[in-house]
Order: sequence, then structure tokens, then C-alpha cells
Amino acid sequence: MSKQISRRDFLKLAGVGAATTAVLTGCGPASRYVTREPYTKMPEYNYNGLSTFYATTCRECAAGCGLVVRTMQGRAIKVEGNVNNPVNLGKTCARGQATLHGMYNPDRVTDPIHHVSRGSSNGDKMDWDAATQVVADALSKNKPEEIAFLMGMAPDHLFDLVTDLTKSLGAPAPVRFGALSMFEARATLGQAAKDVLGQDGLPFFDVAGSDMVFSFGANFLETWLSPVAYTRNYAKMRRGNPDRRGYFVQFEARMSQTGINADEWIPIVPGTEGAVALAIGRLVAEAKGTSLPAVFSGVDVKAVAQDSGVSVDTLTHLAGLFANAANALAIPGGVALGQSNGLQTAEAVLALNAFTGNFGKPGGVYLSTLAPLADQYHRPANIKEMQDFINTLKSGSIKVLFVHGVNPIFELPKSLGFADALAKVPQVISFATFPDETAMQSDYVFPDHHGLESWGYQKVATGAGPSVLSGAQPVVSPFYNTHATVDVLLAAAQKAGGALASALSFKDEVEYLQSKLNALLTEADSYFSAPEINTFMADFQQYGGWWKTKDGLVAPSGVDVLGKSLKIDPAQFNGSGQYYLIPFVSPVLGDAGANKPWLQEVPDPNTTVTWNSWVEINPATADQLGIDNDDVVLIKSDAGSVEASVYKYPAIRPDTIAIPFGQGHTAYGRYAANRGINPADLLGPSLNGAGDLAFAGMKVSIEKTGKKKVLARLESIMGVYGTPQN
Amino acid sequence: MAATAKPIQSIHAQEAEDDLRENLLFDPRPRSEINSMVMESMQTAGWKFWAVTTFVALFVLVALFGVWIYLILNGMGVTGTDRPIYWGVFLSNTVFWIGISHTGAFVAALLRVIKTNFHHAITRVAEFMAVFGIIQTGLSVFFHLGRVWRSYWLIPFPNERGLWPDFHSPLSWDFMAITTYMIVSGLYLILPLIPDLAMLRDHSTGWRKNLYRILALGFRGTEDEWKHLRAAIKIFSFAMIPIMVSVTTVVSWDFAMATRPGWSSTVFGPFFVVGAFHSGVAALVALLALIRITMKNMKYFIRPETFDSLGKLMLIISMAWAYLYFNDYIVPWYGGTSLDRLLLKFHETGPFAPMFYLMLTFNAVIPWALLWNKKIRRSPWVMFIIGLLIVIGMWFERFLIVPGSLTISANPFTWRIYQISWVEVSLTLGTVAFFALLYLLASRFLPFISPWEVQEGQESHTIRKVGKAGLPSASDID
Amino acid sequence: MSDDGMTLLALFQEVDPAAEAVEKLREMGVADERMNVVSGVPFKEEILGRPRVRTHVPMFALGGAIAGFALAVFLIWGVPFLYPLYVGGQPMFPVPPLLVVGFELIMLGMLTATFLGVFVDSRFPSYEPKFYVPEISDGEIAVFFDCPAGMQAKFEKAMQSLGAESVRTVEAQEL
Amino acid sequence: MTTKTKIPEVAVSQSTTDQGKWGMVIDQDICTGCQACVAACAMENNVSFVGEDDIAYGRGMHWIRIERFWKGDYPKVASSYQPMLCQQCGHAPCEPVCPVYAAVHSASEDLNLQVYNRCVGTRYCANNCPYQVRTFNWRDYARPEPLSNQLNPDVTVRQRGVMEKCTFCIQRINAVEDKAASENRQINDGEMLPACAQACPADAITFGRIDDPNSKVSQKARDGRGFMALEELGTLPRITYLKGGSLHGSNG
Repeated sequence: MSKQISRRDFLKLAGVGAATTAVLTGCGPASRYVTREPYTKMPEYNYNGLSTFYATTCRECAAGCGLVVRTMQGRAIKVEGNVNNPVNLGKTCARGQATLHGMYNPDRVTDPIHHVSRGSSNGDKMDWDAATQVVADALSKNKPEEIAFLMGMAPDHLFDLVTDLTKSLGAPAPVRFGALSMFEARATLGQAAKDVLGQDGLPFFDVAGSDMVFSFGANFLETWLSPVAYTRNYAKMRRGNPDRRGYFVQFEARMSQTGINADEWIPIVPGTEGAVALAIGRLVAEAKGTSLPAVFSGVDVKAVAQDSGVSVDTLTHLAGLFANAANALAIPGGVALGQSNGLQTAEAVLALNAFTGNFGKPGGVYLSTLAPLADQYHRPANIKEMQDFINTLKSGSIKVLFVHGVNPIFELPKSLGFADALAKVPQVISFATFPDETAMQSDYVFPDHHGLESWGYQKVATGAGPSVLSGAQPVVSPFYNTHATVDVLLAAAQKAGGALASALSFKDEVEYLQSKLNALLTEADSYFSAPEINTFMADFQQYGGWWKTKDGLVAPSGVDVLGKSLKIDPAQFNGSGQYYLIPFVSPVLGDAGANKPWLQEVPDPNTTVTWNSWVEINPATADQLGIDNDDVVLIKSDAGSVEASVYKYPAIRPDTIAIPFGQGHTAYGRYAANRGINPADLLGPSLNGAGDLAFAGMKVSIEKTGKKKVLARLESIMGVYGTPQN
Repeated sequence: MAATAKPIQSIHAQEAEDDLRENLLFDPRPRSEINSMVMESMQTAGWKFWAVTTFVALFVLVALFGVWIYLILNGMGVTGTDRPIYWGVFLSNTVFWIGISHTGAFVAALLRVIKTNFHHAITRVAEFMAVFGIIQTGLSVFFHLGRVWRSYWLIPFPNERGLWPDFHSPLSWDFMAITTYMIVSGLYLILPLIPDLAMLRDHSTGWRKNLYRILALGFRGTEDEWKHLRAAIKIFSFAMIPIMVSVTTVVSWDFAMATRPGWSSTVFGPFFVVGAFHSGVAALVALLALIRITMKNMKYFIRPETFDSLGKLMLIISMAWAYLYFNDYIVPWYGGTSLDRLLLKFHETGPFAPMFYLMLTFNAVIPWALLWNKKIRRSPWVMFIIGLLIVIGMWFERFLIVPGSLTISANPFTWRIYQISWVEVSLTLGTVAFFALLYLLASRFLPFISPWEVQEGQESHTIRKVGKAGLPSASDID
Repeated sequence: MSDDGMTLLALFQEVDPAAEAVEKLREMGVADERMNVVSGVPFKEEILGRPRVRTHVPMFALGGAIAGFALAVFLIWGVPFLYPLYVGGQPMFPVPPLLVVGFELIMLGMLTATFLGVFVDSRFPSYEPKFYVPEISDGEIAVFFDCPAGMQAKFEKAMQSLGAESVRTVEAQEL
Repeated sequence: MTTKTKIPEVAVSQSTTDQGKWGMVIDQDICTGCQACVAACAMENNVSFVGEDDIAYGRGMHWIRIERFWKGDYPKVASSYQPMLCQQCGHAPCEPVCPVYAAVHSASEDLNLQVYNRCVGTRYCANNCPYQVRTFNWRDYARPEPLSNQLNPDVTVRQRGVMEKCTFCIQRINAVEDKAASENRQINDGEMLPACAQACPADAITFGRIDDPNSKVSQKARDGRGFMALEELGTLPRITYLKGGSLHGSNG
């Protein structure tokens, strides 16, 4: 274990003994040292053996949970939640805990490299001046409309900088995309909120205050929108009120981790969620004896029961529950919206809420608080906008593409053809921290710091009552020769000169941050106030962000949806196979957790499988097809085919199969590469009403391949399922 | 000894007498002839013997010590053990070898104590089996330890940090019991050997003479020496019987003390003792048959008569074993917890089912079907086969008890099924080869037959004429 | 044996003539201490009419047993006293483990002491010259006795008359 | 023989109390099975990852795992999550069977201790544990550089051949006790949190002094829904589980 420590490591490990660890910022001639503020007022010297805690923000997903990282002698040891941050109130999820296995991952991009040829893993190292020059030339030498930025959903301060940069340059605005937003169908939620709640924005479902939650496909305890916040609220719903225990029903074809926590699981035919919601609305109206609103009038309960596979008396039983509940709440989510009729489903479910009049009430539907520094909620691009972006790339009009914080080759379905579009772009510059697929296909990789080594802020879109800006500061000095992308862009802007230089005349990232944070000095009822920016910046770093003390949830004005007649057209499924396909985001890996060894080792909650992908098939169907556990089957859809090991999963409809998303990388480090399969290969380009991908709208065929691949389960098949098999 | 044609009326008497002559003790030879026969069996070794010995020695070097070092360097991960099967083949080997080893000493001691008329030729082979078997037991225990380079902490020696082993643990009792048995069986081999070494000292030349002169410790055979020696052998013989029972019981308590379904049963003590005896006698019979076939002059010492008597013993013991196995089976079957019953069903229908049924046939069905017949009992070849089958059957039984029963633990989430790994197969065969190697080497240096005991037996057994028939009479001459 | 006369050896094939010879020698005035019967096979003293030999081996055995039990008591009750660690639900000074380890160590003590007893009693290992002839291990019974000076012929004749195979003077020789 | 000073804090007479000192309550009704505790425990206690083949053969090193059993058949199939970790039993079956005092009971903390450097790897303790929550270092599992930077300096890194298990984050208990002692005050209720309790988004894991009747964990343990895993074996576990509602179908 004790490796001979190189001199450079020794310096790092010894931890610079300055009062508070000083950090070199910027990389141009004007670089200067900026002191960091430890989390609580620690003794001013860094004892050996005493750990120092720094507050920062988790960048494993876009929820923006606050973290407090314990460091000792310049090494980050343990990540904990930031108790004061209203998003997670001191708690973290599995991905947040494993973020250190990302920072200290053995396969990180260590230096700026220039790929001799795209796709080849060898690239010759460059120094940062040359790298900045490349970026400067790309910005100055190309015409503004020939420059394109493709960003991930975090961090927001980089997105704001790129927005300012493109505005001052006159280039098209940066496009934001994330696989999580694709599987959560955020555009559909936003559009439905506009149609039903009267305002564009991300709805916030107050699960904590509700005593009857009907969730139509929303996996809000896994990776949906802000998982830690929703898990906290779920716990409040169950045990928050001593004399009332919330009741929770989940409507989905495949029982997800959220489904296992439900009191009742309704195995519904995919695509019929909207119809079922309307049927329940009608039955609730009949149960309450009020007049039947127009929106529910056109629905025939028997026909809905026939299509959806949910018997009439179950529907009446559910309607009874919904009617008698004090604060009933219906949530449209994930799989339900990933159908061709996804938008109508969302509107039908929101109509159900409108009927019980729980808009803007505890246990009802709100619009998420507007984040600080944000004029209005900017949602990430939906698949329609991504298709347009891909077409512009294909048209060859884009000469240089900058990519940061997103891995579209892996995250986007292959049928959209992003890879070929990338080939058409003469120069691709990636700022990836890890050697993922898109970084491998780019000409240059100028690696950004890891999330815990960088500055910044994240505007919290949803999950917290008050308006929250989660702040980030480096908890350790950067481990490799990486530079913050904001610094690189600022330096490039100076080199490029002209309007760009004058618009972005910030010495370094911290000064840029301070220019943004200036606006918050004068905000009313803020968590801490400071007379001027330097004191504010110190508190901002020490508390790990800035947030208001009072809730800012917006009570929706509501459009008279009950008067409208809402027709749910049956969901279209393309593909000749006879099984519905449910791709779901792995609750453990999320969209980018595959390269962290300990995340691969953490078992999937439902199947306890680790380190690989699997396909869940109902045991009855499997027996019919003569398939057994660990048999490898070929799954074919219109768009492609994959091979995966079978897991006979008892809680899934016989006509449905499910595959987790998160594995199947071809690059991205030793723990992720060539492990498992990517269900996105099966998805076609069909969209739903709001421009989101109808990812659950595929029908696939299953064929035996005769091969066998043992799944690494933590459970024992014999102990849990009774068959004497290992 | 084909019976020659005789007049009818006295045929019975003569036939009876010829049968009697079958027994070694009633077919005496002069001591010098016995000595030379034993010496000859020790010294003559063709190239075939040395070829086999070197092959076995090489196999032991590679398959035992080489693979053991590989195991130590790579950790227990290379074996088939996992959660919840923390004890694998090495533990069942330990129980298997301690069974064979114990019966060696037990047979030698018991038959001496009850003064049978067939043990005189076979006590030395049995004592060798005891010593060589306990060496394999020790090895198997060390294979099984996760950090074998720290296992000296099991020894209760005073050290500067005042750390002592925990004697609440059955493993500490085990350590005590196996060490005791190792020392005691060694001494029990040496004591009767001293007179034979004196004989060898007198009859050999060159480097052998010097070797035996040193080993014989100056023994002459004066009355004092014989008196002390025979007193000691009497004490040893009486003490070995309870030791054998206690050490096997302590080994069985490693399993009986654990709160695992299938293990925590009160019948494990006697069950393991009888199991040890069953496999031991079978192994002894197989060894004797092998020695009789391969070594010179052994046909005179190891006779069909010996196999006949041992065969009867095997029949009785296999019934006892079957009884105790049934006892250990019916109690959980009838009143056990659901896990116990599931374990029984797992044995009968799970992946180890063939091994389960083979065990029953080898250990009980075959012995009962064959060993009642005198002709079968007297033929060394058939007895060799039956012995070998019982030894294999008992190994299966130990395999089913240790890794076979660990599949079902109190927590169903962690049940796994044991898969043996090449490392364990290699080390198991390694111990068998090492056992054989020790025998091969011993046959060159130490007599397999104890001439003084044979002569002593022959002197104290004569044929007395009663009426027309010659009847065996035994006098308590020694 | 004695230093003034010489030591004679009479070899016999069978037990009975040997017993007669011992009887005869005793009559001819050879004291029991002066005589020594060495045989390849153990014979009880009464068979050869020899005085009873006292052996201390059982005493050694008893001493060894007590030492073993003392060690067991130290291990089972002394160790928890020296290194007091509480282990799940078990009393600090248990009795049953004492019986188990006690029996083992009693047996160990007894049998090792017995073994040592044989060595001590027979004064093994001793490699100085002794009265011995190789034929003994071939089943002969050898009677060594001191013969006062000049009486050698008389003894020889007596022995041959009783069927001794050979009678000769013998010196202590390396074994 | 130099005179050895007796270890003062170990009083031979003090046996473990039946109810114990440190304890935990896990509310299965709000545990959503999100595995945050599994990841947090591994990061805090330097637990090594073993890779696909060793997990497939049942050699996971997880100190805490979420167990999921099914009840009923499709479509009326239900399940629930039960986090399973070392119960720090009062009468631990794993302690008496260790021949080298590697599995012992701490008289001062009333916890089941696993002494890594004393263990010789007989694995009898793991055999005897009814909950099967002890994990064994079958090999020296690789930890490629620079992952070793993340190692927690307060927790030993274990070698192959050594048994390990959940210790209720004994390093945190010691740190909190030292802090309280240096400020000569009692430990406040809730000040000591193991890594799993601190990370659990649903706050399903409550930890504290179960010998103090008005600590949060004692009050929760007295909840009508409380039960102990395999209580009938008499191992006196220190973890009380609160039965989840969903296993009983409708809300009554």
C-alpha cells in the first residue's frame, strides 16, 4: 500500500501551511492568491490530525445539494451534507457520497491534450498557454454564428458566463442538455405547468403536506428533479405527522424503487396513465356527488379499465381513497410522460389536482421558487431542440463546438445521429474532467477541475422552499494540471481582444463570481447580509451558498382546465416487437456514476445487481420463452439491438421489460468502459407533444442467444426466490 | 494351504486344525526367520519403488507446498469459500484426516487392551497411520487459516503485551486437543519401536547400523527395560481410547457449538467418533491390503484371517455409523426448525444430492451387503475396494457436513452454494500424496511389522489337544 | 558385573531350559543381583523365577497428570484473570471448558511423563559398552552371571547339561 | 517480569448490560432503499470494493446492505427494504468462538469490537453470526492510485485474511467522547451520528444512547411498531427496526 510518494504529491499531501489554504486562480499573468474560508471558524493554523471542513456544492447532478467536505492535510476524506443548505438539510444521496471516487479516480484527464486523431486515446500534452491560445483563436477567428456551445445542467455560473460571452460575441446562445432531464421529461412538465398552472416553470409537488399521493410513473425517490429533497418530504409524509400516515399509490408498469415504497402498486399498461387519471377524476366527482367537470365528462371508465389493465373496482377503490383524502396530490412523472401522449397525460394528472383544488395549498402543487440571479426558469433543451442543434451541426455551418459537463454521444439515443453530426464540425473542444466518449471524439480536451476543486454556484431549480443559490469553493487544491473553464474562457477573451475582452474584463473566476453575487447584497430577508462584496464572498464560501429565509413557492393562478375537454389519444408505440420497453435511470449510478468504483459496487435497490446491466422480465413470461436467470437475450427495437442478462423480476407486467440506463460506456475510465449495455441504443427519435423524447414508447422483441452471463447479485437467488441456484 | 485328502472320521478335526493354522499366531516361525523376513521387506527396493517415490515426492512438492504458498500470497479468495460458506474443503479434510489418524492409534490401543488374536501384525501400520494422518490434519488446519503467518497467536505463551488466546473458543480446545494427540500418537509409535530398532541395530551394517544404534537408545531387552516398556505401553493403550474419543469430540464441537442449522446438534460428538472409527478402519484395511500386495514377505504376516476379523469390525462400525447418521437426520426432520428441514431437502435435492446418495451407499449399503460373507471378508482385493469406497464415502459425509451445510444460514439473503476451486482440489490430493509419501519413506527405514510383538503373540498362543481336536489356547504370557 | 571373576553367558533357545538354568545358578550360589536375563521377547519375572522388578512408570504418569491439570486450570481460569476480556454472554471463569481442556492436558501430561518415565527408569539413551550379544534379538534368551574365579568349567558343564546352546565368557562390548 | 499496569478502564466485574449503551432505530416505513447509507459507510470506513466476479460469488465487503424480500405474486406483489448491519449484540455468538480474542465485547462502549490486527482468519465468528453481517478480506483488493488519497486516517485499512464488520463508526464515537471529555460535559443526544445515519436522506436511521430513557433513539425504540431482527436467538441486538406500513397492504 505504501507507494513511494513523489515530490509533487508530498507537497500536496503536506498541505500548504498558510493560514487558510491559498489557491492559485486564473492562469494569465494576473494570477493572484485568494484565501478560502473554512466552514466554521477553525483555529487559524492547520493542525496535523485535525480535519478542516469546507462547504461546497455537489455536482453529481443538477439538484445543487450543499456539501461539507472533511479534509485533512490537503486530502478530501469524507463528504457530508451541508446542514444549513435548504435543498438537502445535511443529507446526501449515494451519488453525492461517492463523488470523492470521481475526484481521486485513477482515470482522469490530467493535462490539456490535443488528440492526434479523433477517437484515439493517445494525445500529446499541451501547456495551458497554448490551450488558451487555441480557445482564443477559435473565438476570434470564426464568425460568431459559426461558434456553438453545448453545456450540461451544472454548473450555472459557467452557463451564465457562456451566455454573457455568446451575447457579447453575437454567437447563438449555449444549449443545455442532460440525460436526467431527458428521462424526467422536464419540457413536458414545464409545458403542462404552462397549460394547467398558468405559468411556465417547474412544478413543485409538496409531498410532505399530502396524506394521499398518487404518482403516475414519477420515480421521485430515485433520481427525479431533486431526489434528496423529495426523499425528505416523503419521510415527512409518512411519519412527519404523528397522527396521520400518508398513503401512497404508484402507477407504473414496472415497480421501481419508488414503487416498492408504495402502499399500492398499480401495474398499468404503459401509455394509459392519462386515461386512468381522467377515469379516477370522473369517479371522484361521482363519489363526491359534485357536478362532473367537462374535462372528465368524455371518459368511459369501462373502456379505460379495458385498455389500462386496471379493473373497474380498483379504479373505484382508488377514487374513493382520493376523494376522502384531506390533501390529495397527483404527480405526473418520468415514464408516464415519455410516451407520445405524454403532454396530455401530464395535463390530465394536473387536472386531477385542479379538481381537488390543491393548487398553492400545503400538500398540493406549487411552482418552484425562482432561484436567485435568475429572471425566470430556464429549462434544459428537450430532444426537439437537440434535433435542431444536431441538424445545425450537420449543416456544417458550425466551425467550432465547445462541450462542457455533458456526454451526448453516450446520453443521446444513437438514432438522433449526434456522432455523425460531430464529425461534420471541424473543431471540437471539450472541457471534460473524465475521458468520456464525447471527449474522446473531440480534437482538444482542456480539462476542467473536478466539482470539488472548483468555484461557482448552482441556481437551485426545485426542491427547496426558499430561493437557494448553492455556492462552491475548492475543498482541496486541484489534484492534476487542470484549469477552471471559466478561467480559460476569460483568459481566451482577453487574448481575443476587442468587444469580447472589454465585456469580460475579469481578472479571474472569483472576480467574475463576485460581479454576479453583487446583486445579492441588497436582497431582502437573506440568510446572511454583508456590507460589501468581500465580506459577502467570505460568508458565501463559509456557508456554502446564499439563500433566503422565507419560502418562495409560487401559488399557481391556474387556468380553468376543468372546463376544457381533454382528449387523451392512445399512445403510439413504434417497433414490431410485442413487449413494451421501460428504460429507467439506474437509481444508484444516475447518468454519470459508472466510472466511480464504489457506485458500481453499490447494489441496485430492486435487483441487488452490481457492476453490470440486466433486463427485467416477468417470471411467467420468462418461463413461456424458456429463459432463465442469467441467460443472455437479444433485445431488438426499430432503432437498434442490445444483449443483456435476464433477471426474472416478479414486479413487472408480463408484457413489459425494463433495462437500467447508466452502463454501456465505450470509454469513461476502467470502471465504466465495456461494462453492461446502454438502453439508449434502442430508443427511436419519436417525440411527445412537448418535444421530449417518447423514450417509453418502444415495443421490442426478445430472442434467446443461448449464451449465459452470471449477474453479480448481492442477494441469493436460493434465499430470496427459493430455487437452489447460486 | 489346500486341505489334503484325509480319512473321513478325523477330517473335521484336521480341517479345524488347518483353519487354525491360518492364523498367524498358530503358524509360528523362529524369530530369526521373522527378523530376516522383516529386514528383507525393508531393504529390497527395485527402481520401480524409487520411481514411484520420486514421482509422489515431486507431486507433493508442487501440489501441496507450491500451491500452499500460492494460497498464502493470494489470500483465501482463490479457494471456493465465500459468505456464508466460510469453512470449506480444508475443514472437511481436517475432520477426514483426524478420523483416519485417530483410528490408527485407537485400533492399536483397543486391540492391545482386549488382547485379540489378530492385532499383533497390524499395530505398527496402524500407529504409522495415526502419526502420518495427524500431520495431514495439522497441514489442513493451516491451509484453512486466513492469516497463517499469525497463527502462532493460538499458542498460549507469555508475551510482553500480556495477550493470551481465548479458551472460551472451541478452536482453542481444538488446538489443545490436536497438539495433545499429535504428541501422544508420536510417543505411542516410538515406544513399541525401540525393541525393533535394537533388532535392526544388530542385523544391519554401514550407515544403517550407526543410525539404528543411535535410535535404539542402547536397548538390550533386560527384564527392567522390558518391564518399564510394557508398563508404559499398557498405560498408553488404556489412555489412547479416551483420548481418541475426546479429541474427535472436540473437533466435532467446532461445528456443534456453532448456532448454524444442521450443525448445532447434540449427537455430533458420538457421531464424529463413530464416523472417525468407520473411515479409519476402512483406511487401515485398504492400507493393509496394499502393503500385503506390494511389499515382500507380508503375505505371512497380513493374512486373510486379519481381513476377516477387521471385516467383522467394519460391519459393526458401519451399522453404528448408520444408526448415528439416522439419529442426526430424523431429529431435525421431525422437529427441527424450517431451516433445518430446508437443509435436509437441500442435501437430498440440491446440487450435492449425488454425493449424498453415494455417501449412503458407500458407507452403509455396500458394507452391509457384502461384509457378512466370510469369503468376501477374507479376500484382500475385495476388502481393499470396500475400504476405499468407505473412505471416499466418509469424505463425502464430511464435505456435506462442513461446506454442504453452511449454505443455509439464519439470514436467507446471503445463501450461496459452494463451488470447489482447483486450489482446494490440489491441496486435498496433496495431503493424500504426502500421506502416501510418508508411508513409502517409512517403509525403507522402519519395520512395518513388529517382530517382537509377533513372536510374543506366537509364544502366548498354542494349540491344545482336547480329545481329538486341536483347540486354540491363549495364555497371558505377556 | 563383579570385577574379581569373569562374566559368563549361557544362551538358551527355549524358556523352560532358561528357567531351569536360573534355578540351577541360584543353587550354585550365584546371587540374583549377579545374574541378568536378557531376551528378545518380554517374559514375566515369574516365568523365569526372577525377583519382581519395581517400575516407577505409573508414578511418573500420576505426576504428569497432575501437572497437566494444573496447566489446564491456569489456561482456563488464569488467562481471563491476566487478560480480562468479556466475550458474548459467556462467564469469565467457565467450568465446562475447564473439563474439556483439563482432560486433554491431563492425558498429555500423563503420557509424556510415562514416556519420560521409561527413559529415566531404563536410563536411556546409554551408549556405553554393555553385556549383549546380537543373537538375543534373534529370539535367544541370554543369561549373564558372574562366576567366581576358577569355577568357570563347573558352570559351563552345568549349563550344557541343562541344554544351553553355548556358554562362554563375554566382555561388555559396544552395542 | 516487569510489573504490568492493569488496563484501568477494563473492569472485570462489569458485564454488558442487557439493553446496551449505543443503539440504533431504523424506521422501515420511511427507508426508501436509496443505498445512501451503503455508499456513506464505505467512504467513511475505507471499505474496499471487490469487483464483479467476487460479488457474483458472494464476497461483497459491504458493512451495511439493504435486504429486499418479496411477498406475494404478481400482480399483488409487495416488498420492503431492511438495512442489515452488525447488531452489536449484547450476547454476541461471534465473540466466544474467536480463538485469539479478535472478536471481543468492549466493556466501556458495550459494543462488539473487531480487533483487525489480532485476527488470524479462522472465520468462525462469521460462521456463527446469524445475521451474516461480518465480511472477510478474501484477497488484498486493489485500490489503484490515487484512490488511496480518500482513505480515512482514523480507520485502519485491512489486509487480506482479516475479518471486518460495522463498528457503529467507533472512530466517531471516540472523537465525540474525546470532544465531550475535553469540554467536560456529557455527550449531547444526536451529537454522535454514524456515517449512515448522517447521510440517510429520509432520516430513517436514529442513533444514540439507548440506556438514556429520554434520548431520541430510546423514545423511538418504544414505538409500538418496534421489533428486533432474529430476537428469538437471544443475541440481545442493539438495533430496533420499526415495521414498515407498506408490507400490510392498505393503511388499515
